[in-house]
Amino acid sequence: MTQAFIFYLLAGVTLLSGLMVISARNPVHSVLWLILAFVNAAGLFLVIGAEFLAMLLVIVYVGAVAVLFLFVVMMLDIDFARLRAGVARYLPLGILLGAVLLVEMFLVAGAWTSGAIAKGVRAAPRPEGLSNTQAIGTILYTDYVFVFQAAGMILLTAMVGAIVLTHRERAGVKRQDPARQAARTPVAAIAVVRPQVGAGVETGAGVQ
Amino acid sequence: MIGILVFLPLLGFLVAGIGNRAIGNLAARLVTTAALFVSAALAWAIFLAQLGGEGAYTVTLFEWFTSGGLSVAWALHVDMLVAVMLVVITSVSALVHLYSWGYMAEDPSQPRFFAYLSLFTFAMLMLVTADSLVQLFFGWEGVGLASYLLIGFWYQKPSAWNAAIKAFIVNRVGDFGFMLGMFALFLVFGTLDIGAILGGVADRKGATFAFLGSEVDALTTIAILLFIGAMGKSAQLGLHTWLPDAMEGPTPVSALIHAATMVTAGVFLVCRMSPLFEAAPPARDLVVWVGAATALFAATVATTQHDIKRVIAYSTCSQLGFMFFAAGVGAYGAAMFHLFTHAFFKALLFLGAGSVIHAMHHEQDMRHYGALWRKIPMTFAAMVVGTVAITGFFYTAGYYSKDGVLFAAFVRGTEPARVAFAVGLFASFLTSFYSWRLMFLTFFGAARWDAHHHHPHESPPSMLVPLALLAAGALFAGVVFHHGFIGEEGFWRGALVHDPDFYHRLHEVPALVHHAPTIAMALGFLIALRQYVLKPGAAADFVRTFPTLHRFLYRKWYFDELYDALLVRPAKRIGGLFWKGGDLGLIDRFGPDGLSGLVGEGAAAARRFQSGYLYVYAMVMLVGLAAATTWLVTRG
Amino acid sequence: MLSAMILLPVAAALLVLWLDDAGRARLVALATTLVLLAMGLVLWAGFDSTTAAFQFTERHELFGGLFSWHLGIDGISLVLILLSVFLMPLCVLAGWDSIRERVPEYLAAFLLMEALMIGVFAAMDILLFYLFFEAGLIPMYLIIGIWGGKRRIYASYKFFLYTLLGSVLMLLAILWMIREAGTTDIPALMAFDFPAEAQTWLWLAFFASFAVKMPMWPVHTWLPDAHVEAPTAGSMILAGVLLKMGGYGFIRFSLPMFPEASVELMWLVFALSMVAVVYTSLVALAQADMKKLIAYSSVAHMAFVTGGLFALNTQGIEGAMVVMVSHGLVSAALFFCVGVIYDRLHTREIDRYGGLTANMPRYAVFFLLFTMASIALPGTSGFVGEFLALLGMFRTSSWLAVVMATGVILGAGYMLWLYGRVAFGALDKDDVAAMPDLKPREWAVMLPLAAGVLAIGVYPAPLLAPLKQPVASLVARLERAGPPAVEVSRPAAVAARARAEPAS
Amino acid sequence: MTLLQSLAVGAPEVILAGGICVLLLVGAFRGDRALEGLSWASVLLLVLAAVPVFDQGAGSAGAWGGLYVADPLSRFLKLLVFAGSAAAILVAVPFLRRSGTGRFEYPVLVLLATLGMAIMVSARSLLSLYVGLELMSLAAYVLAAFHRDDARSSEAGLKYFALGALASGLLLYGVSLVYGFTGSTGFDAIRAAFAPGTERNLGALFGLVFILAALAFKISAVPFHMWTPDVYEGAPTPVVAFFGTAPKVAAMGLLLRVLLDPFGGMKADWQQILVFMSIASMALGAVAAIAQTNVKRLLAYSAITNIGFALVGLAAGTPAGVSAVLFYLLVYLVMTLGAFVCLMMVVDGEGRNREELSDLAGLARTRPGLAAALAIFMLSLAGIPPLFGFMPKLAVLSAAVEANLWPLAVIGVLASVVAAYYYLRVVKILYVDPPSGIGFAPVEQGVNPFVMAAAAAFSSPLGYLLLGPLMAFGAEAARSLP
Amino acid sequence: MIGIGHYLGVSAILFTLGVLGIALNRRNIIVILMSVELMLLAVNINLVAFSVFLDDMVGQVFAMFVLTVAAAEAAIGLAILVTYFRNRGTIAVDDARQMRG
Repeated sequence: MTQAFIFYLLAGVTLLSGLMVISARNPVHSVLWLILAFVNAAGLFLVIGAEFLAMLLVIVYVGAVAVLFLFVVMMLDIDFARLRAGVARYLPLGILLGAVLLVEMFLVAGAWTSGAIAKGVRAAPRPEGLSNTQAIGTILYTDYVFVFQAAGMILLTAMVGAIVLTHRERAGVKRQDPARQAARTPVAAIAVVRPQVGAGVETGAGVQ
Repeated sequence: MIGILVFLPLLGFLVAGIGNRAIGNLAARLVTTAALFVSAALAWAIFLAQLGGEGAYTVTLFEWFTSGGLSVAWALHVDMLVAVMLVVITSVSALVHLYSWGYMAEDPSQPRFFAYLSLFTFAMLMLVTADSLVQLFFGWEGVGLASYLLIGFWYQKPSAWNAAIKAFIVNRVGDFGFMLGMFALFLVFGTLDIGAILGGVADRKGATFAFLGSEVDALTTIAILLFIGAMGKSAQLGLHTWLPDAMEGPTPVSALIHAATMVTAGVFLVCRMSPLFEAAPPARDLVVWVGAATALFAATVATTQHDIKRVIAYSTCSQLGFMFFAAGVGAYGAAMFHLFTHAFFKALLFLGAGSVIHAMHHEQDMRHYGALWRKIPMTFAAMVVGTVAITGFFYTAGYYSKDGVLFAAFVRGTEPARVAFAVGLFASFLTSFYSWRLMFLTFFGAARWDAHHHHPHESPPSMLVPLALLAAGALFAGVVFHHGFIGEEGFWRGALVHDPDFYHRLHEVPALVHHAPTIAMALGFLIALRQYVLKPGAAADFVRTFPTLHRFLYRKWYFDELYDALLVRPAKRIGGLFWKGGDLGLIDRFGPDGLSGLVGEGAAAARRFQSGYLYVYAMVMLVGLAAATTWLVTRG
Repeated sequence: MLSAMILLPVAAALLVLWLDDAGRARLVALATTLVLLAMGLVLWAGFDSTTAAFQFTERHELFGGLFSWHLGIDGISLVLILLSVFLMPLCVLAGWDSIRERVPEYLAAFLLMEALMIGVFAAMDILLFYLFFEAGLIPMYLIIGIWGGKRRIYASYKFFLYTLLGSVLMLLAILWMIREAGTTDIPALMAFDFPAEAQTWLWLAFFASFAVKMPMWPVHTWLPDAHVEAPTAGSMILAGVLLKMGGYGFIRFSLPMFPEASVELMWLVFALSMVAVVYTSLVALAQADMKKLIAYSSVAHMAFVTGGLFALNTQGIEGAMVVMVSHGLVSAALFFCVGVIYDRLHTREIDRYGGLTANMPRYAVFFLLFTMASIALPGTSGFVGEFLALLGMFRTSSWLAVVMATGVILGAGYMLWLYGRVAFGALDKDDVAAMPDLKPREWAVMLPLAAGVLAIGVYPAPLLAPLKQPVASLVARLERAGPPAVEVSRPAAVAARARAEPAS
Repeated sequence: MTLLQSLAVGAPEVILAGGICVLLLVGAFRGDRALEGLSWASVLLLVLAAVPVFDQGAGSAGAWGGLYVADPLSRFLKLLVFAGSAAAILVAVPFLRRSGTGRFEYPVLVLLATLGMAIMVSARSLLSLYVGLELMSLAAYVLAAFHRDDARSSEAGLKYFALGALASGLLLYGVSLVYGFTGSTGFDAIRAAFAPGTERNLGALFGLVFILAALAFKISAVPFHMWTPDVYEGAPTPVVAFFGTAPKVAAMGLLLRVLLDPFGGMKADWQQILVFMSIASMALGAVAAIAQTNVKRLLAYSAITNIGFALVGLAAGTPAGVSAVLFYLLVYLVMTLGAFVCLMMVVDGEGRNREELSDLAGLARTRPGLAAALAIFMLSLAGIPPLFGFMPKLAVLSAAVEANLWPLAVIGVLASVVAAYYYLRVVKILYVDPPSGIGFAPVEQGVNPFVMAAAAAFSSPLGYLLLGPLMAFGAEAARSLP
Repeated sequence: MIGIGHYLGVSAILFTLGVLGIALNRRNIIVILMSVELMLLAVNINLVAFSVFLDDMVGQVFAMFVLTVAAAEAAIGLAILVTYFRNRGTIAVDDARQMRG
């Protein structure tokens, strides 16, 4: 009973937050609603017994992703007044589509039984006696090391991508370059000029 | 010999045609005329040999084409019938060539003219010597081509080339029947060799085949189809409209082609295929009807025309009608005889008319003639000979041949034959009337020409010699040959259906019948004399009294107008309609252009739909997804 | 030999492009086409007319077994190849002076066309055939599009897409046939008995392609546009050879491979042919543009081909073949005739001309000859073909022959009217009067065409000889499908029936 | 299976991954000057990675605990992908330099995407499939926005990303359903769940549709194609050249594998969907391209049409169909690459790339070789005989006819006629129209003309000479699918 | 114990919300990115629920990778967004239609 109450509470808040994420006018609010949704979803994971993922969700999502969102929203300095509170022209169509999909997904989900699935097909049955975290840990670096490495490449891609797209060397900003400083020699720095009498010296001639 | 005869004119054509201006007028004239005279001599030799009983023979040159069961060769066939035609063709042609030396003397393109004349002669010779219907058709179309070229010789005149086109196309209508006739012949006989066909006729009496949805008698159908071809070439009623217009060509052409030779090709065809026609009585009846109708129609029209050549042209048309109904009643010999004599006196009349025209500087309207007999006496004499011959004055050629035709119709005695006899008689009367009308208007009465502009002068000898020779023919051909052509002995030797008994009965007609043609001729002469010489103005009174009748006749029974309204103009209008309305308005509009327009609109719509809005794109994806899932769920 | 005939012009085309010099390009192109003509004559000389089998066959498995480079000719192919190689040097000559822009590309396109035409007629593999058949569209598209007249863009698209649309359906049919018969070999497919119900569909698919190519009414409307806009030589080759590919297709595929369907659907071909003859002849009468008129006349003539082919008897098919060859020469010649005066006055409007006999007599003679050949005057090539075709049609259906024969009348009408308005009449226009007569180059084009037209008209035996055996075996094959024919009831039979009827 | 064995079987990916890290380091130190060097090094790396692919023979070997397989299909696709990527890296250099985006990350990102594709085509589990697909996609998003100072490029990246993320959401949801309803993410287990005789598993089918939608997005099949024209137009041309080739091949190959291997038992259910997508793609691509004025947009619609054609073979679902699709991909890759290389060589006197159709007017007079090549690619893409592009179309149509998919075949050929119009339009603009008056830069030196000429020769009738080996190659790969 | 249907239901609704967040949004591109996160969250709920009810760890491992990839995706998405904003000065969805047709 308690479990059911907690589930309904968490689920309700998750869904409500989700709705607010997409309907809030202010993106900052949206991010905050998103955080709330994640936290509640983490709660749902706890309820069902996936504590490792629950923690991961909070740490990765709330701690990193959502904050990243918030950071970007702030950084972009968006003129919120310009963001009209318009709903798409296709709202009725969209809602209809959503309803259709939802009904069908319910229909399908309602038909689920574990009975039809033989134990044998399971790739990684939950090891007896291990905690959720331990169970994940045992297979993550063994059976799924390939995927794990590939996920690493994905993160590398994300890193390279983010740098490529947003990192720029600003012209006019003076940076310190120790190597260059160290390599500087008097020969390179000074130019000895011997002008003819009366000819004078042009400014900067020979001087870098 | 026959080969040389046929191909000499071709040689002349090639020399004069290719040499053209390079070899000059004189060379062209000499070569072609010489070739023709040689041919004519050969033709007479062949004719005499046939008379002497040489019999029919065929010279095969080489294969033309074969396909399946059909095999056609180039071959030259000679028998009595062909020999007669050879004589007519080469003689008249040679004389016309000669005549043209003078008549065309001032024309700038004489080599072309002589080349055409020779080409025509060659084609005509190929026609008559044909051993297969296909080769006959070759000649048939060849003479059509030459006729087209010669009618349009003075191509600068729109009337000339329009007449040329008309001649060709009206002939094509006839050819349409001819070709279908050949196809049916091949279907029924499995060959197009004339000899083989005629030999097989007996075998196929009563055979039938499906034609245009109904089962028809084979031989009758074939005969009718072939006769349609003959109608076109011989200007029979319905398909006659081209012949008067053909007078746009130079007069020697009219004499050669549109009087003596080409137009008689239809008669020749019927005679050549006489066993076939004999086996198809309904077709023969049709021939009689058409021939009689033409004889009458053309004669009536001839009485009102003003153009001297048109009068003679209608006269020709009328005489061809005589020949046809002669053939139709089974008197093929009489038909050929009339053809033979007609060639002489009609060529004579045309050449005489040409001489008049030459004298009057190409004025052809008789209303501007008059009192010419003193100015051009030789021509006048020749014309008189021609006129007495055509009207059938005693012992002239026409006397024998026309009477033969009329008597044959009488003797045959079937219903169409009797009608034909009556009509023929009336037409004889009209013939006499219009022929003399022509003579009187041209040579007698007051001079209606402007003396300042016209200085009538007699023609040069090159023109008079042919006139003289033809006049001799017109006078004596009948007397000399009537025993042969419509006699009782074996003149034809099987070249056409010839029943000696039938001809024997010609001499036994009742006296009234026997004298009827003569009476008709005399009556015609007298009325003409009264109207145009004794009481000038009587003709005008007649016109005032019966204006409708006169206009009806003068406008040639409104055939041209009828065809124009029914066929020519609708064809062009329908053509335009099919083009603008059909091709452009329907097929293109709803076909390629319509489809491409539709695709273009689709493209524009697709472009609009690709609006750039992210949410539209997402929505489209969702629609696709929802459609797929829904399909899966509802599929069960 | 055949491979060489296909590859040589391709190589020459590349050479011409590489030379990139108008003068030398012309010489190379002319020399190449003449060599091909000589090779064609060698083929003819070495051809064995006593057999229906394919000759000069060669087969190379170049395409991984999917299909093969398989060439060979029978009499039908031979005749059409001869036509192609005969016309090509004349086409090169026809554009000798009048094409001044981008000459190497122009000649290369023509040389490619020649290779593809020979390929079409020599292919013994159905996919190879399709490749050549379709490939011809590209050079022709460029010829019309680049060197064409004012509306060339429209015309070239219409030409391309129309014909492509027809032939893609054929492609599907080909694929089905390959699946069913398990071979791409044309002789093997000709010997294969396709199930009767499938034949109908296959026949219709092939018909879609060939009917457009021919073209038959009502899918003919691309032709007038293409002809009018194409340069002279383009029209010549289009009318001379390309249209024949449709007829060739019928005779090579539709008839022998689907005989039952051909018999079943011959009424469709007949109906369309009859409509075409009357309809397009009347439309031709209404034209003010010379090329358009001749283009419409082509449609009418092609109706004789379809009618003759589907008469399904020897005369019909042989006649159709001769009509094709004859029309190849005559229409090419007529388009050249138009080109000659177009080069001088730059208009195709009939009414702008008149009286040309006076200042261009030699031209007028040739024009007359080809006009007469077009209206099938005996003694010219047109007659032999149309006569045989009509004779064949009459043996199958008198209605067909009667309606088609009206084309003979109407054809004379529009052609003579055209000729009259151009060559006859008073020479009262100064610019027309200033036009000079034929130049030597034009003579060089006119003379061979005229010789060909007359030679076939007077002595077509050498042309017909190679056709005999293939046509005979084709007719034998069609006999099995029981084609209808007009029966002649002989008297004995009539009598027998009369006796039998009262008894029953 | 030991780690060592897995490393050996998965050597191409291992080499790539290692190489990428090295190149990245080199790039980080050497900076953008290293672009050329890195590009060539990347090509070398791809060649190195291809060596084990060749080395593995004809058999089929699993690795990494059943997540990975090296079979003929994966080898075929990998070779294609590597070749496409190598070409996309090589031909890009001059363009990137001209447009001021000559950054060393370009080859690295392409390599990362290639690695993703390699993983993807060797996937034997939904998990590796997902990871590979995401690796490819993420790199692709970045590449689309690579020209970061160009608003169009950014917008392209944004759209691609947003819709791509939606697609991957769909994919994941589908994966989760399949996992839940079959109890596994491994292909063999999934296949077993659909063995003949088992009950129709609607949940898993549902999942399949979601997965199908995501993969259809990657190959830009209608109605999941909407991103394509915008991204093609906005993204830098070499990037589009890359998008149009390797990822399409990889995604299509993956689709083949997914549909025929794990979900092969549900053919009756997915076939109709594919037929619809195929028809819609062919028709829409053909029609919508007609009104385009930008060459890249035109090529986008061309891609949609051609993918529709490739789907014809897949919809047939027969071995012949699969081998036809593979053959199609191979030829399509070359033709598309060639077309883009041509486009990249259309540079005006000021060094700007010209990408409007009207800019190409009369190119045949000023740059005959380039125009000829572009015309060959266009006609080949249109599938007009005798160009080589006709052959793959023939192959897929043949497969459709054999499977009696007549509506598909008929609509396919009709669409190809409509499509022929716009391809011809390009040819018309090149050859018929009067020159646009743009002073074009002199003929480019370097590797691009060679790539162009080679691709043109391949797409021309000369390609037929390779027909046998290529078809055999495709058929061999097709045999690894049940 | 709460039945799996509940979890699947929550997941479905959340997923639909995410989808609609993308498909109906014409204001703000950032919200699109957040909607993607919602969808992935829904997927994760699904995976975890199935994993638990199937008594199988793969689902949770998968969910973990989904989280990882989602983080990378967010990073790249935001990077692109930043670039876009720098170029255009707006993040309104309606304005992102420079390319169309």
